[in-house]
Amino acid sequence: MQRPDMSVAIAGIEMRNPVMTASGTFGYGAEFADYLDLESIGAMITKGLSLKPKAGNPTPRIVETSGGMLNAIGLQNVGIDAFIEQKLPYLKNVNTPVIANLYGNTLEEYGEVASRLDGLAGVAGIEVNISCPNVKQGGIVFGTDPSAAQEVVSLVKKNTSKPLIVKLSPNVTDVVVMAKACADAGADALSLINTLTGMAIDLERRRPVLANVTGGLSGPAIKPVALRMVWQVAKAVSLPIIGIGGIMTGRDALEFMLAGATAVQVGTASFLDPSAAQRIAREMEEYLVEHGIASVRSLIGALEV
Amino acid sequence: MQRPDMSVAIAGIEMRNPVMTASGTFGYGAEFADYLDLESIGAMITKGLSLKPKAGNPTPRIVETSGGMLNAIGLQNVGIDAFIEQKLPYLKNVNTPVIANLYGNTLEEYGEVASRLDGLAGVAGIEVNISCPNVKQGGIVFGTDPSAAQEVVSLVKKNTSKPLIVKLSPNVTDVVVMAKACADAGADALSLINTLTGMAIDLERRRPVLANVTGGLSGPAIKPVALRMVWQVAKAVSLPIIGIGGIMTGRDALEFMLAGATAVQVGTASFLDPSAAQRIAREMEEYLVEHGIASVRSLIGALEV
Amino acid sequence: MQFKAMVLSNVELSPGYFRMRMTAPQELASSAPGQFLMLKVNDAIDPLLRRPFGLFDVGSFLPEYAGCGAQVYCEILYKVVGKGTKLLSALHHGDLVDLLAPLGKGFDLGPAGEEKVLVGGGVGLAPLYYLAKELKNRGEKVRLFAGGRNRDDILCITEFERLGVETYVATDDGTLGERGFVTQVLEPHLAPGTRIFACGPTPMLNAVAKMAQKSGVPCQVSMEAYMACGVGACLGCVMKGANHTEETPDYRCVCKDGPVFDSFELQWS
Amino acid sequence: MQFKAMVLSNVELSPGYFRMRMTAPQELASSAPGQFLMLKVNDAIDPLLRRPFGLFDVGSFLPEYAGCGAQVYCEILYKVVGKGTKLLSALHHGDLVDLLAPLGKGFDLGPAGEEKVLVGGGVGLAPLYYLAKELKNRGEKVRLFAGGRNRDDILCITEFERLGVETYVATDDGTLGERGFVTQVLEPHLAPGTRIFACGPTPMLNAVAKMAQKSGVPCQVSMEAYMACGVGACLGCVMKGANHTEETPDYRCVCKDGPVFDSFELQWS
Ligand SMILES: Cc1cc2nc3c(=O)[nH]c(=O)nc-3n(C[C@H](O)[C@H](O)[C@H](O)COP(=O)(O)OP(=O)(O)OC[C@H]3O[C@@H](n4cnc5c(N)ncnc54)[C@H](O)[C@@H]3O)c2cc1C
Ligand SMILES: Cc1cc2nc3c(=O)[nH]c(=O)nc-3n(C[C@H](O)[C@H](O)[C@H](O)COP(=O)(O)OP(=O)(O)OC[C@H]3O[C@@H](n4cnc5c(N)ncnc54)[C@H](O)[C@@H]3O)c2cc1C
Ligand SMILES: Cc1cc2nc3c(=O)[nH]c(=O)nc-3n(C[C@H](O)[C@H](O)[C@H](O)COP(=O)(O)O)c2cc1C
Ligand SMILES: Cc1cc2nc3c(=O)[nH]c(=O)nc-3n(C[C@H](O)[C@H](O)[C@H](O)COP(=O)(O)O)c2cc1C
Ligand code: FES
Ligand code: FES
Repeated sequence: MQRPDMSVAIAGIEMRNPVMTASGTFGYGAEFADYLDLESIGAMITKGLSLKPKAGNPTPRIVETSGGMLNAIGLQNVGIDAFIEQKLPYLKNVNTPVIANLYGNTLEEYGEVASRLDGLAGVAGIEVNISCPNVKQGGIVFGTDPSAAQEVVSLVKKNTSKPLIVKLSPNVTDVVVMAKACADAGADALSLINTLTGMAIDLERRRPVLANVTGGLSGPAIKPVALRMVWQVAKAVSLPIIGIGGIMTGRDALEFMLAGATAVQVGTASFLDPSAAQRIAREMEEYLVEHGIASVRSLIGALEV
Repeated sequence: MQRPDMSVAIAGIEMRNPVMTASGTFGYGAEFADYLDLESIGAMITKGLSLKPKAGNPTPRIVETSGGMLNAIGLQNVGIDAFIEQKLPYLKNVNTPVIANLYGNTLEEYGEVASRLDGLAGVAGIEVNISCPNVKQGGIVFGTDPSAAQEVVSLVKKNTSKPLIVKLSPNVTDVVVMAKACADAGADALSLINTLTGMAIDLERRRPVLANVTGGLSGPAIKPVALRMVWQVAKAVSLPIIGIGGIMTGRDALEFMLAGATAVQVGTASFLDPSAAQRIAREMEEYLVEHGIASVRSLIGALEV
Repeated sequence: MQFKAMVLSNVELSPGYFRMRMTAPQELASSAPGQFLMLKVNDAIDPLLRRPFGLFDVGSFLPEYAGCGAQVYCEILYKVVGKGTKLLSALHHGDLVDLLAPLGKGFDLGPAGEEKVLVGGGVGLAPLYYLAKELKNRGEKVRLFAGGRNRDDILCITEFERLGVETYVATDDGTLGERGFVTQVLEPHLAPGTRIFACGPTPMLNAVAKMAQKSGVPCQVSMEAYMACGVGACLGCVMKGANHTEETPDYRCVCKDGPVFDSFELQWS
Repeated sequence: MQFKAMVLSNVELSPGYFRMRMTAPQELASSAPGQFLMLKVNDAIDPLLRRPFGLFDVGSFLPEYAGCGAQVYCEILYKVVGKGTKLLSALHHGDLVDLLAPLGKGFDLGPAGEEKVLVGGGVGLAPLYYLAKELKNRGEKVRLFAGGRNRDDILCITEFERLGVETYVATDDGTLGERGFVTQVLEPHLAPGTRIFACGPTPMLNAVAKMAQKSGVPCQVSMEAYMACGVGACLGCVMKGANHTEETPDYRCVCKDGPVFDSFELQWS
């Protein structure tokens, strides 16, 4: 049998396979170069970038929970200018699309960061994080209020000619409402989910484990919630969807595709296994071979309900 | 050292310790009598009761996920009359408060079920499930819309003289808004959280695993979300709170108390270990002994942030 | 009953099929064939839930070390299919597992003098060995019909024969016994005065139940369902009763009302 | 590098303290003392994350079985504190674990001719043995100051002495060596021409760092922090750099910029 066709495209971004690395879990790519072939994966998403460099939260910033982990990194990043100067040149030499994840502390910053990235070679698209639950001004309002989200997305859209992916928060009553608001405002694709807001307590010290008190829950624990939301949004919105949340194996990734995702992102899994993204892409391909499926695209939304 | 004082009270319901069994995970009590001493726990909550007997959802109804499980039982129950006739007599002979969990398919049914339970000996209080995510008419609207919740709670309050606990859904943008709405409508206590809505997919069959497509996620996976919500509500509302979500050990239970809970409910843990509720109460007491803490009540809300 | 059991042995009988013996408390000696146990493969939260297995055998032995009287054991026969059974297959002598047992309703052995017909598909054989042992103890005539995809799925035939059971084997590919479905081999043997006890994949049970009805032979089937509690509390494991309709639903708990049912109690497709 | 290692031995040295030897690829022979590894204790999702451990020793041995040339091993010395280390302590010869190694920045051994002063608190001793071995290989004079709460926390002193290291021990309760803090025993030995390498609980490192500054002695400390990735990607493991302020924050990654830092690089309380 011929090798199956693993390629997919998200809003014009052509990828050799559907496996992308999730923002904040893959550094700026180079950190993982010793562990996998960066040219074996579909796309890389950068750590969330802001206008100014950002120091992030005090420590502890991470804690393990049952089947998951909480993080409150606080969006520490080098800032958009340092990214362009120091990180992008390396990434340009890697033959894999790079998508810049960005956020702003204010509406205007979102626009500003987007415009700095516009026209920049080596950036295949942008992913707007309206959902980060850690920084007071940096996300939670935009991510949970449909009209605020609409404002952000419209503004970013005005400031970019690149494919625009909007990343949704799961901490909402109705994710479909948020998805539609972003679609209406001009998003070219949606990625979901970001982390669920959670908390861990140190019984002995009678204090929250995280200095930030709450953090974002990721990992296999959240997969059922993520699958549900991807399925809900895929039914309601016609944009391509990137499924994220607890993906550890090729089978997990394919389940997200059945639910309606065109591509997936691998986050926490890269901490357990730094070669996870490459392995997952390989496992997906093996599944297709075993089942005689010619193209991975035939699985998108193929769930029978 | 004297044995620590483990007793707590929720809206006038006196309990020998803070450990209650969660609705739907402990049957009608008798199922567990071989595995633990029903008189060793704080209180028992019945399976959700409706006006008429209810058959529940088609099967499969349950599936394991990473660190958790999904259920879509669909609120199968014997109905309020059969409960009173067949199940309550047994429970009356057990010297442990019994709290009836109830729900309605319509607003009126909530009122009707509550009034049938009113004045009934052997029922120490009622817990209103406004949050079950499985049955279209049976919860999700009441549980995610503050004014609908307010209506239900007000009506139930009119129809009962028993302590009224309202059980909140986690599938909302802001649980504090829901908590306040229920408090304003006359709730005497709040229990949280019910299950997070999730989904599992059978890759080979390309179908959802659950016949109902989506189900409620419970177990250790959701504990960080539950702890966060208990903490948020405890800060904002002055009612006593019952913490629920992934409690497996005495330490877990004590963490919920630090976050602001006066009592806790043990759900999924009883499936792994049918004696879980008794064990957890014992582990809590052991912790108090080891740390020289005289009363468990001194831990309620004792988190330092 | 909830108890800790020590693994005594855990042997691969055929590729992917294991037989595991564990210690058990005295009370388990009075369990009934067809009852099952729920086993927690480790004390972590992955896998989270207990796993149900039929009682393959219950008996007693005298430990070799001094100071210990006769000790009850129980056995399960299992197939490695997923995470839980994979972990189970790695357990060794001396490892501890947490058990709930005996659970559910076992087989009704029926009156003496009948011919007892046991029908097992693959690992569905598991509860039939304990049943055959009890029936032979009562001096009954017992035949076993065992089916599987290929010879690797046919287990413990010698053990059954050692009990004095007459055995018949069928495999889909003919690598052991007759080629074809076990039900084809079974059919000619059904006659008034026989009683069927069946366990295996649902399509097989379906066929057996129909055949039994046609022949007017009483038939009990042991069913499987996803389970969380095993004690009738979660209502996760229900099956449609014979009279189930959308309007007047009739669900039975496999863990509490079963796993053994009279075939006419259930709805067959 | 990511690789599967086979456990060669896993021995309890003192209550709750284990020394585990694992196979390693050739490349690990060129790791530096102070570097660490990240170990996945099983391939389940509980516990989810890898656990970091310092390299206690790296060397090579000749397996007894035929057909295999010299094989590199690495060792860790660990204390059972929680879920991960508990599972680790149950591993046996032949079990496989997944490792990332070597990670981070090791110790700068400094110029020859200095007196090297190693200070370890409890299991903080772990990376110092590999360090001592390297220093002694270079013919340096090495002293070890080991502290702990009681004698059970004092590990492998004989092993250090066998290398030719002069050892000093202090315990809080005086059950081994001098009674008191290891820093008290250390203080009189600090003088120009010495160089400190310290690993242990933060309060100890804090005291050592201050003492070193006062005496004008160069001092490297090996730090611990909660880690997810171990490769500088998640930014979970950061520590405040010396010039960190609320306004101009300066965070260092323990996994990538460390775990070994010059004491003046960090902010001490
Ligand atoms: C009453 C009863 C008796 C059984 N007796 C035996 C026996 O004697 N020998 C044997 O090999 N198997 C038996 N089974 C099936 C056995 O329980 C499953 O094969 C086993 O639980 C699979 O676990 P896993 O972790 O390897 O598979 P996974 O697929 O990883 O399990 C995931 C979940 O699905 C459940 N599950 C998967 N397959 C089944 C199934 N066929 N039936 C019920 N639940 C399932 C598991 O319990 C678990 O909750 C019995 C099942 C029941 C209900
Ligand atoms: C660079 C480095 C080197 C280390 N070297 C050693 C060593 O040689 N020997 C040794 O015994 N210990 C060492 N530790 C500490 C060791 O990593 C922890 O004791 C271990 O991770 C605890 O895991 P657990 O599952 O038993 O504990 P749990 O408390 O159940 O772990 C929960 C989580 O907290 C993290 N954690 C808990 N304690 C620590 C800690 N002290 N430092 C960092 N993370 C922690 C775990 O990694 C895990 O993610 C080192 C830590 C670091 C950062
Ligand atoms: C340590 C860490 C840092 C993260 N940082 C970001 C970020 O900067 N921007 C963002 O949009 N998402 C961020 N995320 C969320 C992930 O991209 C992803 O949405 C989430 O972790 C769920 O996927 P997973 O379960 O596969 O990890 C972060 C997640 C983790 C664990
Ligand atoms: C099988 C099952 C059935 C449940 N049925 C009900 C119910 O009838 N009414 C209700 O209010 N909650 C019900 N719940 C929710 C639990 O009471 C509890 O809120 C939830 O499981 C979270 O707690 P846990 O993580 O300890 O299980 C059910 C949960 C499970 C797992
Ligand atoms: S498994 Fe819970 S009712 Fe049967
Ligand atoms: S552990 Fe991830 S950056 Fe250090």
